[in-house]
Amino acid sequence: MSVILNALVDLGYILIFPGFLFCFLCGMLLCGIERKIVARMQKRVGPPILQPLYDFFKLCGKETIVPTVANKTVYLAAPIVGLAALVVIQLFIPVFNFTAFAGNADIIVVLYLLLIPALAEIFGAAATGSPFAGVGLSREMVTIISCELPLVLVFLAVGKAVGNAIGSGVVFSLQTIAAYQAENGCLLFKASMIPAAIAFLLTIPGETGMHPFDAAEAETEICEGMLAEYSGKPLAVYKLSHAVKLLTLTSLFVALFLGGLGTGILLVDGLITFFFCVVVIICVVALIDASTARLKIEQLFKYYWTVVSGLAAISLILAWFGL
Amino acid sequence: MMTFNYIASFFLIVLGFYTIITKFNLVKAVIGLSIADYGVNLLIISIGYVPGGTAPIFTEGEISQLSYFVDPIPQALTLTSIVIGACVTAMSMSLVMKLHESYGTLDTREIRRLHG
Amino acid sequence: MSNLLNYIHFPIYSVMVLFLGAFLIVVLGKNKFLRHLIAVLAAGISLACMIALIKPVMLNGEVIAYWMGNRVPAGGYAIGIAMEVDALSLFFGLLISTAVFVSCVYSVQYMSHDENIPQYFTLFLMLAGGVMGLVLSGDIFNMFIMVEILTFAAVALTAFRNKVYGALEAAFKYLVVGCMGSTCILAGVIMLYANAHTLNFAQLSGIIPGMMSNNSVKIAFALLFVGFSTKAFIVPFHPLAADAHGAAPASISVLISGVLTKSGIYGIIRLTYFLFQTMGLGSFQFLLVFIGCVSMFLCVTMALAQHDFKRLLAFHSISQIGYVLTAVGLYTAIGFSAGIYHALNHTLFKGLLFLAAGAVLHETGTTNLDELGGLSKKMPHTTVLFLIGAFSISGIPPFNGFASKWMIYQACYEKAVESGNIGYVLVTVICLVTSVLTLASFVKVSQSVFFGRLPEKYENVKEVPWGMRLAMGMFAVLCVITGLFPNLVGKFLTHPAATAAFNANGYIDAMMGEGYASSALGPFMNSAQNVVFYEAGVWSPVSWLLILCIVLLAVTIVAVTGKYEKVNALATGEPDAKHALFFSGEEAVYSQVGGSDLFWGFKHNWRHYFSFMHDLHSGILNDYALWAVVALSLAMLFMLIVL
Amino acid sequence: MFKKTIIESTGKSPWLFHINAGSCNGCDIEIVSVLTPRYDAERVGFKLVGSPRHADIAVVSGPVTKQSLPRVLRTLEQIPEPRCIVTCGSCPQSGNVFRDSYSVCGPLSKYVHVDVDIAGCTPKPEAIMDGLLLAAQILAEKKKTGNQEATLPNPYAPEKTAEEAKPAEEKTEEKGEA
Amino acid sequence: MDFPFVKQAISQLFSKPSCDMYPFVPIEAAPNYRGRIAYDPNKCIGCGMCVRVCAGKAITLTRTPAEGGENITLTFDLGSCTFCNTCADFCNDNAITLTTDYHMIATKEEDLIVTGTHFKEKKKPAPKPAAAKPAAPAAAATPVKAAASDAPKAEAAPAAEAAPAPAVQPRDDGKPVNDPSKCIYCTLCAKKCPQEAITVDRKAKTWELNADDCVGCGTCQTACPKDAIIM
Repeated sequence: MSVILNALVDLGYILIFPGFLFCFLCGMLLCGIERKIVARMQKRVGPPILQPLYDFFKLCGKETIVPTVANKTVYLAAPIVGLAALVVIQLFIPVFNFTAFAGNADIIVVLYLLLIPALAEIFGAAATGSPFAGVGLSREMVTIISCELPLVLVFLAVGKAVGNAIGSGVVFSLQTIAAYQAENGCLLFKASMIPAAIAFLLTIPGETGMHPFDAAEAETEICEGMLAEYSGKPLAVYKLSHAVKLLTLTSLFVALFLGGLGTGILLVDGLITFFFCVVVIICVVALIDASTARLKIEQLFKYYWTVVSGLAAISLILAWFGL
Repeated sequence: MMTFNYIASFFLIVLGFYTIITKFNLVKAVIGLSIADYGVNLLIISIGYVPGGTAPIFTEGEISQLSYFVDPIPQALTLTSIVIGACVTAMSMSLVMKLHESYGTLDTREIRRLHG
Repeated sequence: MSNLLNYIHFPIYSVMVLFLGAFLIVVLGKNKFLRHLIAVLAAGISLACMIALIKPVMLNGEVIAYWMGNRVPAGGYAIGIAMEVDALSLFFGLLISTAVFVSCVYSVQYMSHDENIPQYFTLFLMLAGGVMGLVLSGDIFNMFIMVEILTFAAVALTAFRNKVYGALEAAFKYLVVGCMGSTCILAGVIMLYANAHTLNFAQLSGIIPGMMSNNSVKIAFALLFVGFSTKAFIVPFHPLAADAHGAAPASISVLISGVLTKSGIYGIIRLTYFLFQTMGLGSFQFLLVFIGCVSMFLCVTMALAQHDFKRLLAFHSISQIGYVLTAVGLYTAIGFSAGIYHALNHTLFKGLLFLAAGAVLHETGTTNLDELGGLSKKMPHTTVLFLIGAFSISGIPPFNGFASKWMIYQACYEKAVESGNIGYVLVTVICLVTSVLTLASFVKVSQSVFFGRLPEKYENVKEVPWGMRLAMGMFAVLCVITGLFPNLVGKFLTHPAATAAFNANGYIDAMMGEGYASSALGPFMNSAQNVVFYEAGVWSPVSWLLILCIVLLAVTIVAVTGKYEKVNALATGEPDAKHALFFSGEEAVYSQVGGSDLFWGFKHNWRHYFSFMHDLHSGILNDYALWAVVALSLAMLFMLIVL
Repeated sequence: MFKKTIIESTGKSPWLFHINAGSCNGCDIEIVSVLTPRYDAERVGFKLVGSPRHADIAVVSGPVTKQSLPRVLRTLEQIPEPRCIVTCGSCPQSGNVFRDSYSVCGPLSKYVHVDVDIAGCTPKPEAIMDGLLLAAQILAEKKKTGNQEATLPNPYAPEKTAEEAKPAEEKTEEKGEA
Repeated sequence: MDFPFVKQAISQLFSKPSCDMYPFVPIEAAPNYRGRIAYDPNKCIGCGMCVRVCAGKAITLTRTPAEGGENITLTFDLGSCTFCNTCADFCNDNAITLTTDYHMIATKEEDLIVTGTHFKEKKKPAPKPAAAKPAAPAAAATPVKAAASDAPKAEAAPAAEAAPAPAVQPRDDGKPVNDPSKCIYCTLCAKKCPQEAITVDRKAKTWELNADDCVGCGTCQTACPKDAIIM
């Protein structure tokens, strides 16, 4: 009997709370808020908050044109695989010491799972065979490489800082990080963690392909880059996975750096996390989006591998010497 | 007395490697290779030397007093090493002939299609 | 008759079957069916012997000591030639025989285009026998002989298709530098014999550690170390591998990258962990880890700049060997088991990738990345299998690359924390960045070969024959299994091998009789490492099944939202324009974005590095020989100073 | 399952794709100015997209020249249904001053069913906004009825008075709610 | 990489957005904005000047004979109009005005058509001068025309004095008269006449005027290279 119950509860986690429905709604909401804030920063009224939802359903209603040259199966399967991986990451991220699937909620697993959505987009673009998509995927891959170094340094720094405090050498499991933060306050207030937090925040726009770092899908230069040949439902799923990726990364930031502020009740914690995500979005992601122009791809790479990685390296060294 | 052999074998090995590195001709590289191989063979033999020892062959009825034998194992090793040296030379010369046939030259500086 | 089937004889069976097969093929080679039967049978029996040995050696921890001609050691001196199979050599034996068997099945149909095939299979089985002999032998001179055999066979097979663009040149360079390496090994073996007057590996590892202060032993160690690293194609010798793979037929590239490099690594492990037991020294661990990191990073960046599919894969196999060496060099329990687990995974996914490259070569006749494109429509199975290999090598979670890379990062970082110096953190960062660069180069390959636009001249490309796909399927299935169940692989393969690696005494006692090790080693007794294996960071397949059910869920959600009935409006007289590619209005002409015009951002930032690297690999034989000699002298210097 | 929401959202998030069929760029800058803060078409869901595959409404400007005709038609063909075609400025509707030139292929409506015409030699951004809103509603109508030729009564059409001579009085106040 | 506009972005976030919410808040165009064309058929005299000057050829004038006169209808196709206001300037009876209504959206063709017709009394074909003209519209038309034609006559007249005593007397109803001495019968005036009222035969060297069609616009006079036409 308890096995069935467990299975049901697990299914509930997958479908409802940290799983699909939560990601779908909160991701769209977050994306809507972000677009509205960017518009307000440009003295525009900006679209209604639910605009991404309208976009999603409109795209669902549109006809899907698969180019004759494209490889049909990969063309249709790629967006769904990307979305699935994102939802799995969301399940691993703890919401103030509650994690749906704690078994192996490990930073390195999250780091590698973050690769799958980007890869899904790349192979989707490759399958279409359009030259715009080719250029787009080459730029997306360079963006992934450039975002990888800072992410690695940040995760190692966090692992080391928590490891020092707990004394068990190194900690990679997100659950122990959340538990540590539950007792003695969120990690952000430690001296060594501030540069890491900044570095992670600067990586979020790069990882999700937001404005200044969206050389991969620059609609002016290479006609929507990787998604040039996508229309209808696959495009809707890609737009959805963009939104969910934004949610995943910000909730990862909240889990890593703003850990200890949860109350324990699942729903309230969820709302608090979402509130923090919105605050992060407003004061960082939207601000960068509204006030900068698009970077060329090699400037993006140089920027990430010098400035942002430098910040993360500083925090790693500080964490190493026990701050 | 053995030190002279060791110095000689060391010198041969270094000479072999020197020819491979500096000479831009394939055949000279093969020659260098075999010189290094002979150096090692000399080293093997000179290690097995026991002063005053005789050839390690048992003949009927002669083992009266406990006469010393020269250590037989390095000799066996040298045999195999010589055979291997011969095979190396044979194969590399066949390759050099094919290279000359298809590239038209023996100069290592020209034979560099696979680079970068 | 019954004791003939006793498992004690299996090591010699697996080696002899291969050499016997080689001989039979020379005799009966003309008949096509018979030749293929003998080849596959030989490889199959050798694999069967290895699998049969798992139970006694791996699970019961027994070490098989097999004296040729039953010359048991007399008076504490090992006279005869011995074969010793402990968990570590069985692990490598299994790895090698699997790769050999699959490659044999593949080459049956792959070589159908070529002529004088009997010679190919003779050399193939000689190469396999040489490597099996090297891994299973317990006598150091016997190891040297096997190294010579496999070098000859590999050189001959590289030059097998001597019309291929650089085959002869690659074979010659491989032969010259390879024989320089073998000469070093021979000199090293002889110097050991001069000191210990025995050639038996176990007895040597009992005596030599005690005499480490003696200079000639240090030089012997340097010679052997450099000799085996030429076989493993580590950094100073990696251009050999790059040229050899580029030119050799695909099934041989599988062997060179999957098997030869592993034999080199096996040699180095035997040297450092058993024969000279110097791994305890911090500086020696630094040497191995440093070489591993340099070869890892240098070869992956070189791979990104390649234009040829197989040369790119060759550079990748050296960078993965860098991973294995780094993990092995950590000298921690989890590090070693992560290292050999990655070696196993590397043989599997690298074999798969080379077979895929062979399939592309077999169908289109070229592996130049700039000319190919869009093959996924014509060769769907090969594309799927290639993708499994590509995902495994770049460490995407459900596949096997991820499991071993994860353990390597865990080991690296724990070593950093435990030893307290920050260098190992840098190592972890290099590992992770290299893994992303590997992913980048495989995205490049998949875009320029399998996806993108199909050029006209490959219109009539068909799928490869079933035999080749079967072989690739075997590798792919193994990749997925070892990826999904790391704990099973750990329990059966990697942990027994790691425990075997750490107790050298068990190895010595098994050969030379009880208590020999403690008496001989006495003062230098290095306590067997407390080999504790915790399932640190092992990826449980439950989460993988999680992804599967979510994928199905996502599909239903998206499929159900609103059926759209087909309406073909807007007859603008351009019927096929609707499904043609968007070319901002123009006619959709053929334009493939692939090969060398990808990752401009990355290459532009590192252009000085890439141009320097391009000139460094000049392709001139003298340069490679110079690097070998410089490496040898540096190794000698290092040994003399450090030990 | 989400039939109603899809139809509703089709009207609420129309994505534009601008095609320049030889225009003098007067209308082009006007179309882009509709997205600037002063007029901000984004607040009703408009977004300029880079590829016809993503687009719902194609905004064509410029007299369809001989050179651009095949390209315009091919791009229009690549827009997935339901789609609307809006001509901005009087050039696409009649060729304006370039009407009889040897290189102008005449009004767009000769080749394709045009949903909404926005007249004016450089129509005012508000006029473009009206046109686009009307196109968005037509889009929703097409999605609902499923036929591609669906159209809505035009709220801005001048009132047809009975007798000819009486001058056209001020048109009815527009009731276009978004 | 610096962030140049961060200060503005933050300050603008809290200030009021500068959109004028168009569809909900109706906005009037600028006072003299040239929008939709309003055509007053009564004022129009059907001279066809606007048709000639319209750059976009948006205006078409059709005459349909009706009993006792003809109906002149003018159609303005806003779809091909450049809103340059030249037709309003040239129309000396200001029958055409461009209003400030900018909502020119059309889903059907005729949404952009502005038409207007007026009935024009046709004179009896008697050669008598037009003194006995009926109803006001015609009268209203002539003084204007007269004013329009005074100017050309005035400047044509001095030229006439300079020449020897004119054998030809200008007609009093302002219609053009040909001076056979100067005329070289190049048929230019016939071509230019909007109403095709003049027929010239080069071989027979004859020039006659169809008084009814002629509206006295003076184009033939301006077109004549030899100033042979006097009005």
